Amino acid sequence: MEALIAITIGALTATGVYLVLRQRSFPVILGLSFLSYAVNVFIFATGRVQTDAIPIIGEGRIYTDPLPQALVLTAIVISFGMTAVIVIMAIGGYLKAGHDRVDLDEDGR
Amino acid sequence: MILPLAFDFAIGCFLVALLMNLWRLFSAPTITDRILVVDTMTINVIALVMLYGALIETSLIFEAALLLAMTGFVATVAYAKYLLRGSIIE
Amino acid sequence: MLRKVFPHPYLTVLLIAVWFMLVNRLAVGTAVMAVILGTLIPLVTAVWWPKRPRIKAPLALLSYAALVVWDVIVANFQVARIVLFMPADQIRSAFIRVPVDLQSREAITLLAGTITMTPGTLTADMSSCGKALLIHALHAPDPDAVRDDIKARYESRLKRIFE
Amino acid sequence: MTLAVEIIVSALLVLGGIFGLIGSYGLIKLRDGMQRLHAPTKASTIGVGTTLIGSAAGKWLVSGTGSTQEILVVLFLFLTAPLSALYLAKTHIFLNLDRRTLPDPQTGTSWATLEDQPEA
Amino acid sequence: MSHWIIVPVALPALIAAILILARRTTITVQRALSLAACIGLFGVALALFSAATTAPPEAYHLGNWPAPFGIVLMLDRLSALMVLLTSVLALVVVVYAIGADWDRKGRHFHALYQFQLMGICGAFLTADAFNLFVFFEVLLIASYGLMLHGGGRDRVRAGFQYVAFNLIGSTLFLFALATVYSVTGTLNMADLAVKLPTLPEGDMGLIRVAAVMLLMVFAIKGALVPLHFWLPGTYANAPGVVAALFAVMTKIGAYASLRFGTLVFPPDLAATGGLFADVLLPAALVTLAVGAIGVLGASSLPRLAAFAAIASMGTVFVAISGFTPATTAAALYYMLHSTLAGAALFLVADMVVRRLGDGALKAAGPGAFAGLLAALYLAAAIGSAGLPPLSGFIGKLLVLSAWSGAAALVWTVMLVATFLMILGFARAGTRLFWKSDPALPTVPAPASSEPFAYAALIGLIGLMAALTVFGGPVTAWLDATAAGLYDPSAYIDANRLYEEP
Amino acid sequence: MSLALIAALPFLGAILCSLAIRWGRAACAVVAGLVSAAALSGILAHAPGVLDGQTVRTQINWMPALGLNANFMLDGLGLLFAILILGIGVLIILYARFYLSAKDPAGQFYTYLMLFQGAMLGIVLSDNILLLLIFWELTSLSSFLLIGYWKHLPEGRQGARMALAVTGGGGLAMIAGMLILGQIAGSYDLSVILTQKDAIQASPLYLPALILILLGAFTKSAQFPFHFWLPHAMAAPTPVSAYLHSATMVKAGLFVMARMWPVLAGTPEWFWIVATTGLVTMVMAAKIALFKDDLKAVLAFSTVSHLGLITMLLGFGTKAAAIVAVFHIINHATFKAALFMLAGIVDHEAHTRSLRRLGGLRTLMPVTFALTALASLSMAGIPPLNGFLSKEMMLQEAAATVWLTPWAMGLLATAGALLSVAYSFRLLAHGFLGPVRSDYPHAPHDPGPGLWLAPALLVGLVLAIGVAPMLTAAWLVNAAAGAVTGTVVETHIYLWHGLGAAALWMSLAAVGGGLATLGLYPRLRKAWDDTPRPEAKIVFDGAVMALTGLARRITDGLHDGGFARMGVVALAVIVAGSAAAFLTSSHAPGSRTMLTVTPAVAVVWIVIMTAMFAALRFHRDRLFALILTGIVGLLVAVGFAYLSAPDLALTQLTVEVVTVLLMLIALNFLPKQTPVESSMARRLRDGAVAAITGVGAALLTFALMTRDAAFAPISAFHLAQSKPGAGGTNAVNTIIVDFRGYDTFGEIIVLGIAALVIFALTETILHNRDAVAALKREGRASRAGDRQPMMLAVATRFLLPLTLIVGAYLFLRGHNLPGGGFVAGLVVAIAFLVQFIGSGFAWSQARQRLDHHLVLGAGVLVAWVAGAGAWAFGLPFLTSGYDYVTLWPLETFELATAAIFDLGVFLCVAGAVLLALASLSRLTQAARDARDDLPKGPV
Ligand code: NA
Ligand code: NA
Repeated sequence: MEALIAITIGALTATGVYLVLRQRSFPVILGLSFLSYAVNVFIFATGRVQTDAIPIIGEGRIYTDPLPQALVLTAIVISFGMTAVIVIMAIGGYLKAGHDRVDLDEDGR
Repeated sequence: MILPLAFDFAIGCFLVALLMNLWRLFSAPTITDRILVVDTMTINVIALVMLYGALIETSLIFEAALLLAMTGFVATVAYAKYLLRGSIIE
Repeated sequence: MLRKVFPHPYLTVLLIAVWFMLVNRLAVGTAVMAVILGTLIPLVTAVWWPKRPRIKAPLALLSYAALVVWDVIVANFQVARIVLFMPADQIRSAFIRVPVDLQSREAITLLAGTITMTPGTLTADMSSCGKALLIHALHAPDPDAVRDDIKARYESRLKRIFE
Repeated sequence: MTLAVEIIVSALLVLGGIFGLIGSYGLIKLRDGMQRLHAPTKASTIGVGTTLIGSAAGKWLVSGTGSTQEILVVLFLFLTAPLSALYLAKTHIFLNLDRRTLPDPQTGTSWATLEDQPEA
Repeated sequence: MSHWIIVPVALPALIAAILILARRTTITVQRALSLAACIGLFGVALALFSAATTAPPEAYHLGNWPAPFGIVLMLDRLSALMVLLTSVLALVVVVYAIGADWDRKGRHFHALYQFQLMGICGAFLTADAFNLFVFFEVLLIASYGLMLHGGGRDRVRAGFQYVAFNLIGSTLFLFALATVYSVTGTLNMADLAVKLPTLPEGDMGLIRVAAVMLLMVFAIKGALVPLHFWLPGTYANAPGVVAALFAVMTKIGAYASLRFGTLVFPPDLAATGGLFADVLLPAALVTLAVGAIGVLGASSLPRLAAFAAIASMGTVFVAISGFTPATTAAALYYMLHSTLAGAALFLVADMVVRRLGDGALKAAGPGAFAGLLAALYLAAAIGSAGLPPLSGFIGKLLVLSAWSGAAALVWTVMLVATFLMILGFARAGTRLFWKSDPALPTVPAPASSEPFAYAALIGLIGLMAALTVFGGPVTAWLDATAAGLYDPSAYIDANRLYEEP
Repeated sequence: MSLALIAALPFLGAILCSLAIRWGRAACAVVAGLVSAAALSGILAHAPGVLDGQTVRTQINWMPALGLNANFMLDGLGLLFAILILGIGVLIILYARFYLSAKDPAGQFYTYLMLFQGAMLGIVLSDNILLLLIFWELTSLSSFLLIGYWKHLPEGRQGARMALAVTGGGGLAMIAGMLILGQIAGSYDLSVILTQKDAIQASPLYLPALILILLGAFTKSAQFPFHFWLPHAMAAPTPVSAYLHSATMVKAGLFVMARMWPVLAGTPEWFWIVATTGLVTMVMAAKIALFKDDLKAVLAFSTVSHLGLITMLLGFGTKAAAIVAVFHIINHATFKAALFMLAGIVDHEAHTRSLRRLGGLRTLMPVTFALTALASLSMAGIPPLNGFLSKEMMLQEAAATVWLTPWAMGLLATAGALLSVAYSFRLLAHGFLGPVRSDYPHAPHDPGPGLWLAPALLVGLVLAIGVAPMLTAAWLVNAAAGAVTGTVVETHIYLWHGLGAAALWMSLAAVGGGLATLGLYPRLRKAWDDTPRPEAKIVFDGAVMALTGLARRITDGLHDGGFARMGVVALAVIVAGSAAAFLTSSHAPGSRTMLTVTPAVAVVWIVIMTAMFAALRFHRDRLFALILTGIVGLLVAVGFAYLSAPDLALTQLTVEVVTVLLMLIALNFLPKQTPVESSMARRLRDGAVAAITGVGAALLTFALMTRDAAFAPISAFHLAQSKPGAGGTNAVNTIIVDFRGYDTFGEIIVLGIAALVIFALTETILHNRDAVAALKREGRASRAGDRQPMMLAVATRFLLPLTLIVGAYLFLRGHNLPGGGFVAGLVVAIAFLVQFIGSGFAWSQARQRLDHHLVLGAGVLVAWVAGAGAWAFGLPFLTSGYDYVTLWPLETFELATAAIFDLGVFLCVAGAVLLALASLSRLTQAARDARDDLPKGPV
């Protein structure tokens, strides 16, 4: 299981990185989404995983570490806010420039 | 006695269904089909989640199933509306 | 007065029921909360449901629901048979036009939904005026029969409930 | 728990699983886009419904506590399935279908999906 | 327990919330609120500063949970200093923004501004590694809004890169924090400082990975080459007034490097040892060089200011990478200075851009500039290049003298970079302010004399002068601060780890 | 008067001058003059003591930690320079009053001049080398302003930049040198350093320090090969040239050499570097001066040459030579300042300074001629003028010095003197003698005394020192030379040393040779003009241009605005850095037992991996890529649910669907396909970077997951205290709203800010004409009919209350079971979004009674109040309390203040999500709107 999760995180990261390195805003945003999946799962996973150990007191005998979960919650929310902002920026940039390339040209850089 | 077997069978069915969905996702001739596949996938996943919840005897992941149903519906409608009208909110 | 407090009494009842199902625990606290929410939510959302339907025959609605559930269960086996055993080239699909006599938007919606949920047929579209439904039947060697069946079995009942 | 009840519950689970499978299989087997719409909106929904009711019953049998939450999920799925199907059908009609294959609505208006939009 | 420690976070948050609710009120009301908040923040920062000067470090246990289980804010000399610096800059910049009417050019300027301050102050005050991430995000997202404020030709597209790159940085930050937690089981910085020296050898490799990743995160914030690529486009395209406020944002990267490099991963820690220093010094030298070359090669005043900001971060990091009390004190002095100088330069650039429509380094039409603006440019340039009589020179002397010893390379790079910057600033200034092109139409006199904007700018210059004149007490204060960083026992004790608060 | 005050006076004067301009040019000049005079009198008041061998000191501790203190001292050397700086300063101020034209901004001039004067005075009065460095760089800066004073002249700007580059650059080298020196000596105070000769000269860092300090001195004093800036600084107004290039700026380098002479001089290194540089400069510059036509250029190169002479003398390292150097500093200042001013008068009157256009001024400008003649003759070293005295002494010292061979130094020194004679005579002959011409640009005649008074006074000194050196100058030379050499100096200066003196013959040879040279001038000039030489300005400009161009290319090349470059570099650095950090340390593999993989897990894993690779493969089809991303997100949520994290699953699901809505809205305005535009090489590069990063992440994950934490995780406390401490059984929720509620406070503010940013940017877009036009183009795409299908519209009537009750459910139970304010807020937001989709934006907005801003702001406020409420109980921010309440007929239930905080979270999230999506939807409205007016309604 751990190996599968590690591979998944690796693949999510690689997918995210590859898409982030594309030249248009939309794939970059998708790439960032993948990166945020990757890191969310990473935070979660590095708290070690357990099945049937929901950290709700009284529900079981063992509880998985709740702290990484709380951290992931924060991370999910924050990355959602960031995604929302970058999405509107992609729209604004496209409407103003007439193209959706992410590289800045001579004037803008 | 037979109940665990039945659980396993049901889970197995939905897993196979999920793999079929995966196959169809890529062989789908149109984007409409793809959305349909995703919708179906969501339904199958709901079944799996609820079966797993019953198996570990917890009601704590019921909300997940409920929200899966809700978000799956919203997403399907949104994808379709996007294809129909471009803007999903107008 | 009562109308102002309970703009949608059926909705209130439904919400109370849903609350109990959600909480999954019979207790006084649950009931209190259910009543509070069952009252508050319809109040808050009243503006989003401006012309609420009048249900003339609530009991008929229940029997309609039972009918549909039954149809869904039974007819599902037909679809299963078609999908599993009928060779693809023998499936006779058809688009069927179903004229609608219902007036209430809620009733039309319910009809369309019923058509979809009962196996073999699916509401694919509606005319822009709302006077006809476009139905797709998975396997309908006799489209007219399907149309008549829908009108007789569902539409007439709905008409009694809503109009 | 009596064997009979266990058998019924098991049967529900098995049936649900089969219906779920049929829904997804139909997606692959059926040739026409409109036909494919039928399979999951019905079979899968029914499949998941049967399964959930079965598992709720199973849970009740095992732990003695009843659960109504599964029913809610099923209700929600039943409520939304026709809407998803309608939207997908409209998309299919708009994007993939030859409009001449459709019957005329005979209401003096066109099918809503194919209606010409004034602002377009 | 002093509740004042939370006020630099709570006050801007409250005012921002009120500003959101009061968004339909007149601009005057919004300005009054925002200005009052900045003045209040300054007052509180001053009080905290004096408290930190006279008393040992103090902890604020949020939610009244014992450390390390809850989140702890720490007021020590360093955090008090950074909050004070932030509040001073905030006050100056808000006056400028009001004076130059910047806040009218888009929506929610003041709310975003206050949130920005909240984020910055929160980052300086927190003693919890994950909470640092949260406040990084607060300040970043507010900075996105401010950066986009008022629209602009390439602003949105430059902003996209800024956001996207910072999202990569945030992802990295999370990877690092999760690694830290996974290895040590804690997030409190003091707790980490206590635990890491006893870390089993088998875990050292992983904690080193975390340390490097954290350092990279801070390097991104601090615009350290080669993680600086986001800065030129962002700062050059941001509204000048916002870029001026951003002068303190890069310092957060420097601050965090310093904090982690002395508290969590101090030079004598077995696991990481000289890791921070080894990574930072070469990167800082290259940063300084890249910044200085950029100043010389810049084609517009905002871009020049952006590269000057990079160069200043290079200098700051050169000093930080020494990781001795002397170099640290020099780093702190230079941080203070370069924040003021950078802000001044961006404000001058903003004045020029608003006067001419762009800041291209070419002759303008007759009548473009009054003597005052040229004089202010001169002062800002002197400050940025590090020439006397402003504080940059003192700062450079401090860094150079603290880096004595095996420092030939450091000295060479710093002095050559200064030389290039002198050339660059002189070239830019003579082209822009001395040369005028009679073939161009006369630039009409500005509609408003903008007394507040000029007052803000002159205030910044005055602060740099004050930093010079009062260099004695300032350096003495900073020496004590730096000494405290290398003896963090008081800081750790103040956390009262594992005790009931 | 305290030395610090004296040093401050000129700066005070600068401020006064900038203020006094409103009372007129004269007022400025008077202020500047009075301040200079006051400073001079302050210095002179100390003179008796200093001449007695005392050193006056003022010490102010400034930055003791750095060793930078405002310590001033006045010794003989300082006295000499201070008198020169202030005395000539007063004369220049007088002269400039009449020289500058009405349209020159006099206020600026005097301000800059006083700044410069202050900087110079600071250098010579500093008792601390760091303080000296400050003043040193200030001279560079203020001279930059003075040289570029006539901003409209390109030569002025270029000259100023060149001077700044060379002298400022040299100053930077000097900083390094001085710092080394101070560190060898253990102090930056001159009074300490000057006692450390042995330590300094024995240090291995002596040579670097020497070279660096000399770089500063040579550049400032325009020594070869840094001499080229000085002639170009002549673009400055003549008073500036007269001041900077006779008495002050260029002498600063000499001052430092003289100042450091006691500890730096006397070594072979010093001798070879300094004497040689001085010698070469002297001869070479004199030769160039001979062939310049511009009066000021002649004077400029002459200055360089004389500075070389003095440098050479200092380089000899002998006491006698040092005395001569000091003496010549005085002499050169007097005649050269006078000559510059006189050249300015000629320029002022004839409107030209070219020797080719002048001639015959002798009769037209007799006063000017007389003064020029005396000063020039002094420059040429003709008795009985002061230039003669020091030149004789110089030749004497040169003759006695062994440089390569016993006679080479003498010969070359004589050559320098010869050339000096030649250009001095040429200046007189070609400028003033000869026939009167008819083609001057402006009819020249003697100006009023305002202009010639200052040079006349100086020429008077030239004569007086020449005739009675012992009376007029020896005391000052003694004091200064005493300070330089650190010994008591009793010099004896005579006009006549007797026939046995080698200098006499060398002098005679120089004069004779000089006259002969002048006789041969036309031929020599032709040869000079025919010889190609590198023009210093062109070389320098070329170098600066090349440097600037290179800087531009490097800068623009590095920062080309490419985003992928940033990413690739950053990722490469991150991965390489992490790998290096890992590989240079020890690592023990973990030993946790791993979970087994069930078939269900395997299947879900296959689906997730396939979807991911498909997203890579099909990313150009944006909608499909979005769908695939959604599948990954969905399955990640399922994974969370499976691995005991229901709260995460709920959050991930709801966030996911809102993100999908957001992305669909965005995709509507963006291109639907991504074109193929990356080269295969680039794709391979990106793929490699991606793969390596992914492998790194996977390895790190695996290493971490298979081991336990080295120390007991703090979350044990959270689990233990969740119920008794925070009053909730859901440990994740109690962490979110209580243990780490402060994180959540920050997090909801992030979300709130995001919404504000989106709102603000939408407004900006909607107010941008181009953007709105583009929106309308996008809005004209072909669309299906049926904007709001009846079925959905009706269903949403029903779905809204149903979803709201689910939201309420999730909110109320969150503290104890999965759920909470965040998820509830999202669910409620989704409920309203479904209304937007089903019933239309306008319809829904019209029914929205609460402004989204209001909800958002109220949320932040509620969370804030929940946090700050604890203050009322003297508890820290966000301290929560809870209690159990029994209220018949209900069961005992719990009331927690954390719920108020959670309510804030709920409101903030719902408000933010709705504000964000409503803002985006307004773009759609604008796209549809045929008219230009913006959609109204509460947002
Ligand atoms: Na569905
Ligand atoms: Na049907």
